[in-house]
Amino acid sequence: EAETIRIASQKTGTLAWELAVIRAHGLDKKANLSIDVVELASPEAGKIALRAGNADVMVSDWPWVSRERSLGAKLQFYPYSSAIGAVMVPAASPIKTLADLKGRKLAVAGGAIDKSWLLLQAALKQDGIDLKSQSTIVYGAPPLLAAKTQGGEMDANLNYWNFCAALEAKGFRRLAGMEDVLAKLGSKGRIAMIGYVFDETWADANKDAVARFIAMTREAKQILATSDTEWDAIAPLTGAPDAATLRAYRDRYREGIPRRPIADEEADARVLYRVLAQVGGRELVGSATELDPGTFYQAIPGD
Amino acid sequence: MQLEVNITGKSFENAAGKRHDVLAAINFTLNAGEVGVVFGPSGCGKSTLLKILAGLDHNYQGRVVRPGVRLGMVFQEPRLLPWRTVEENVRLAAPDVDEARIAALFDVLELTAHRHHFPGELSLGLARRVALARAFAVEPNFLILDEPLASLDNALAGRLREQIATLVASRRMMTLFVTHDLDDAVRLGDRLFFLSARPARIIHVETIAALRAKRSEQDIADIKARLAQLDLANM
Amino acid sequence: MQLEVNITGKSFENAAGKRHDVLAAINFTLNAGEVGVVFGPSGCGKSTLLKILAGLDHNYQGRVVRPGVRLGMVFQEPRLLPWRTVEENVRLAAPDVDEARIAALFDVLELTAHRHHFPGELSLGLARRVALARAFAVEPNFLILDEPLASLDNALAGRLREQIATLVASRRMMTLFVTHDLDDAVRLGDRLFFLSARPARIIHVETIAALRAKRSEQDIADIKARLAQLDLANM
Amino acid sequence: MLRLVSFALFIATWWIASLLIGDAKLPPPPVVLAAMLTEAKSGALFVNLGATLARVALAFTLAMALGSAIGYLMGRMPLANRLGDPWLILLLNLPALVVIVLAYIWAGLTEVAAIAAIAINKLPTAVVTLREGARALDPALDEMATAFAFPPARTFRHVILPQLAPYIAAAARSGLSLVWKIVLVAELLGRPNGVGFEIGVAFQLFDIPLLLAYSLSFAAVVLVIETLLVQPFETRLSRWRLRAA
Amino acid sequence: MLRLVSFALFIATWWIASLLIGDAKLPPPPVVLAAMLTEAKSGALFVNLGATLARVALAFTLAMALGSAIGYLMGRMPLANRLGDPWLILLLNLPALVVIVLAYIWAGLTEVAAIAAIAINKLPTAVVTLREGARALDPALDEMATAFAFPPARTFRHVILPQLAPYIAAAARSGLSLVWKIVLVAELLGRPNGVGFEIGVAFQLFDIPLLLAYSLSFAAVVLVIETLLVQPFETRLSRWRLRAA
Ligand SMILES: Nc1ncnc2c1ncn2[C@@H]1O[C@H](COP(=O)(O)OP(=O)(O)OP(=O)(O)O)[C@@H](O)[C@H]1O
Ligand SMILES: Nc1ncnc2c1ncn2[C@@H]1O[C@H](COP(=O)(O)OP(=O)(O)OP(=O)(O)O)[C@@H](O)[C@H]1O
Ligand SMILES: [Mg+2]
Ligand SMILES: [Mg+2]
Repeated sequence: EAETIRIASQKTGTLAWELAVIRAHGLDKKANLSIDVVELASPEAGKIALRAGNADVMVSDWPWVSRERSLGAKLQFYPYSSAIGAVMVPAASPIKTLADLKGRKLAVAGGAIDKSWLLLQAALKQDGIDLKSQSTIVYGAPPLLAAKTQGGEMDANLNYWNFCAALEAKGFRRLAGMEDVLAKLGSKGRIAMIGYVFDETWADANKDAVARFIAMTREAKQILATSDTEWDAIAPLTGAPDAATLRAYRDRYREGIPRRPIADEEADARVLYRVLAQVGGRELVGSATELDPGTFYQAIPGD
Repeated sequence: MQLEVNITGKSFENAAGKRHDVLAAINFTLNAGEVGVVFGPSGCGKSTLLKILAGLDHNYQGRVVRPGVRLGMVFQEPRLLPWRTVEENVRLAAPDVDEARIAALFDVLELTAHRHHFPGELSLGLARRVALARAFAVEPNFLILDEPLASLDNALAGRLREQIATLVASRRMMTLFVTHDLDDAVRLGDRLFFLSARPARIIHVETIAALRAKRSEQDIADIKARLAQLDLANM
Repeated sequence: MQLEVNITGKSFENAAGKRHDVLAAINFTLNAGEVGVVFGPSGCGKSTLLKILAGLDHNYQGRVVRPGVRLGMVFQEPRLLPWRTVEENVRLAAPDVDEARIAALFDVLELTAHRHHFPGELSLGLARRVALARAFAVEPNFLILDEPLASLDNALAGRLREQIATLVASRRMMTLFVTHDLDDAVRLGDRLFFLSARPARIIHVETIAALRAKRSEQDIADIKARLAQLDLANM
Repeated sequence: MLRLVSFALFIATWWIASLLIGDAKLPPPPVVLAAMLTEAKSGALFVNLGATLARVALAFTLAMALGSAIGYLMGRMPLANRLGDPWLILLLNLPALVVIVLAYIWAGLTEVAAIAAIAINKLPTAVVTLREGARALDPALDEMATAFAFPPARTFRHVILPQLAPYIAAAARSGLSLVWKIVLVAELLGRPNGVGFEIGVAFQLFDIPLLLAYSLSFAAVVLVIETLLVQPFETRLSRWRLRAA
Repeated sequence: MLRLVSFALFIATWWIASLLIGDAKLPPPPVVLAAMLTEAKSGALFVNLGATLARVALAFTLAMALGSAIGYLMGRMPLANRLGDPWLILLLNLPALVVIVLAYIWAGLTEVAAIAAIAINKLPTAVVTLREGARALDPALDEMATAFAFPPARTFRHVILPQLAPYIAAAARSGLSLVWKIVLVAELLGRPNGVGFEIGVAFQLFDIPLLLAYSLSFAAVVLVIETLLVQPFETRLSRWRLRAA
């Protein structure tokens, strides 16, 4: 009897790609799981699904999980991807380093509390640059800002990795990925900001199923990491308009597959949490100043 | 079946909040088969009185006992439903009326050509006639008419007067009507209530003993002459 | 200043799309200082005619030449603005009227107590008087009255008749009014137009030579008697 | 006829605008039509349109019925109005997003929650409009109905309803458009299909032709319903109004 | 007085509901109040409320003025109506998201684009409501105004406007609520401040108390404006209506 796991997935998100691979290769049957996909159209919808009890697993970031824990909702996090935002500029742009962003018009996707944006601010603060006040910041919806950047209305765009990949394919230059500033902020490696999020009690009750689920997704990631033909199969899902974009998606996706031990992830998270708390303030992290100790899910064998 | 009226007062509060006395003491009774006529200066409170008697206004001092009867009413304005045709207006008030009766009514009231017109397509006189048709069609036991013959030409008014007389004679019903025409009052009424200016009270009651059908032109002229001599300022 | 009327036809199309002829040929002229009276059976087209003459309806066959004059009009219904007080209703139509004139008008029409009332708080007779006050207040050169004295008591109606006569005498204005009361017509009119049933045409014109102010009760009775002899079915 | 001309004019304006502004900013009609056809061929257009229409129909009916009843009561009974008014204003001014999120959290990501949330968003605007209508009712006709002892049902149908008709028409038209705006948010946040879902996807992919294809398909459906059903019905109902001379 | 009772009732209902459903699904009043106070102390509440109110006021005024004028014309002139109607239906049924996205694409991520987009969303509902109002105008009063040679301004102010008043009231109330729903989307998609922006943030964090704090603050502002300004004004304007006997 296969156990059922309900996953909230954004139709255009990378999770949907992996799920397609899982289905195509029958990985779910192999893991003796029945995967129930709750398909949704916007990133925030997953949180509703989890809170409403319509999904067991969704994808979000650990700062949010820690915040929720401090407010009483015992959620847990397991790394899913280290792909993270990047700053894109037009190929011919005079902007060569992040410090050059000073005095420019920078479009920031995801609003004032976007993780990449907070990291960028923290990094530049060390160089004595207060980007928020020293340049023109335009907040907006990610797809809209990507289009605006492409239209030449912005000097630079800090956006989610998939929109950056699309811009890259259009000939934009990757000024810096946020993974590049992590070291400067005290992180030992490329941390996975994004992960599976689920309820602690649910996970405790379904330890074995969770372990099989994680193993299954790793397998799917492995397939996507090694097989190029697999990408042609999922191409329609990505919405990539051309081969170049698909290639950019593929490369960035592969880079983002997390491979570090969970303990390392958690250690880095603890460091970065303090940084984020400092820049993002109360709004982002709530009253807690330290990463909530139970944030990371530790019960996967071999981690 | 009898209408007992013991009103001690009625006043309105206007938009500015000031009190406006309309009726003072009004006491009378009216029996089935009788026609009462209310006669009084413009604005004295006649329509207000009729509305109280019709049970449309309960906000007065005093007491009115009216038997639970079928009411037919002609308001001072036609009050037709603009979105229903002439015929529909009549049939909505009198759902049980049969085709023959409607046809007869429309014939007397010269409405046959307008049966399927909407009220907005009627002249005021036509609309008032529809209101009359509606009140007659319900076959009332209690008929209230607020200036039923205003805005009609004399020939038609004469015929309608006869029609009302026939109706009253054919059924033992109570009838109460307002008019400014002494001639109408004397020809149709059994008891004439003369009201004072606002706040209205009854200043004279004239009871006509002669049966309606038997009143000669001479009787009528006599009564009119006598009433003219009383100092009822408002005839 | 003269009104020339040459209407050859007027018809309405009703909601069902059927044509409804209302006016046939109507030809007459009316001079300044003259009072024309329109007399005809209910629903024959009198109000329709008045609306055409007032320039409110241009959709007819024929031609009407009317001097560009100040018009005062009393519709068959009061047509007051329900959201404006009695005084505001008059002043909106006659912004230049002075306080003394308004006070005098309200006095004659017995409206003084109702100056600040809204139309919904008036009796029909009161509302009709406000409509009269409005028409008089504009100091018109052309006065159109559609049954101005209906729904008023006889005493008041008599006084208003005199008021209209005074007004007409004081200014050389054209006046046209509709009535169903032969007495009113003969007392006030210079020329009486008798209309047929719908579609209306003029079946008789009675010109009264005697000056209005000099008509004795005897003259009036004579004219009425003569008119009664003519077979004008609709008096 | 005139409607066709007007429609042609619209297409022409759009086309010219897209030529002036550039394809990227406003795709021309054929491109959008192509997107529409692709979706139609795959059947996705009809599935999504059907799902959304079903939700719209349900939520709209619910909100109109309930909203009209409440609005009528509030317009006629001053007490009900004074009690209900603060609630009404609150409900009017709650963001759609908040209502939808709360509904989903309480009732799960279910069809019932979505429809209830949409109906709750629309409800107060119907109340507000019908309340004005009920306040403007003519007391003279009411008296007439009482005098002739009309039973309540007859009074309602023949005396009240025709007076409320223009208010109902206004509430229905603007209400349909509101429901349609909100169903999209509801679908975006918690339904796995429908036009709102597809528009969300199209927005994430920034596929403007697809965005327009779905939006205009719905508008077209409403246009057809209006032309073939609502307007002839309205014309019939308002026959009694005098045409201007 | 009654309003206060009604308000207290609302708070009580909310509190009890939150006790029954659980804090996580519906935060009780004190929690939301605390969130409100925190935001108020930092000043953020007022800055955002101010920004949103300014946008709402501008877009609302624009849409009401233009919408009323167009609606009036369409109600009075059958030709204008037949020409404009398909456009109207189209505009009514364009999703807010699409209009806002297109406006941002064409006019940049500017204040002007945001306000224009909001106004365009609200415009057609005002048109639809005022059109019904214009259709229901009484021709008898029009004739009266013509007979007495009222100049156009006087006719408009004293004859037309009072007849349109209930329709304007309905359009304004439901319109304000629509504008408020849409300004949030506009701020969410492309403005750096405002209640919508904050609600977006609260939504990303899934911070329900904060979400409610901002929503209810705005509703409270509207409630105060209604109670102190709009309703006394309305009462004055409708003095002429007869109270039911
Ligand atoms: N708007 C309209 N549409 C269709 N028919 C109309 C319209 N207005 C008036 N009529 C018809 O025209 C005829 C004449 O109407 P009009 O109002 O002129 O009569 P009238 O002579 O003034 O009658 P009354 O003495 O009853 O006031 C009537 O038969 C009426 O049904
Ligand atoms: N709803 C109301 N509010 C305030 N005052 C009113 C109201 N209805 C009537 N009145 C006043 O009551 C008085 C009597 O009105 P009513 O309609 O009974 O008069 P009436 O005798 O029928 O006059 P008419 O012969 O002119 O029809 C009038 O002075 C009028 O101003
Ligand atoms: Mg009366
Ligand atoms: Mg007439």
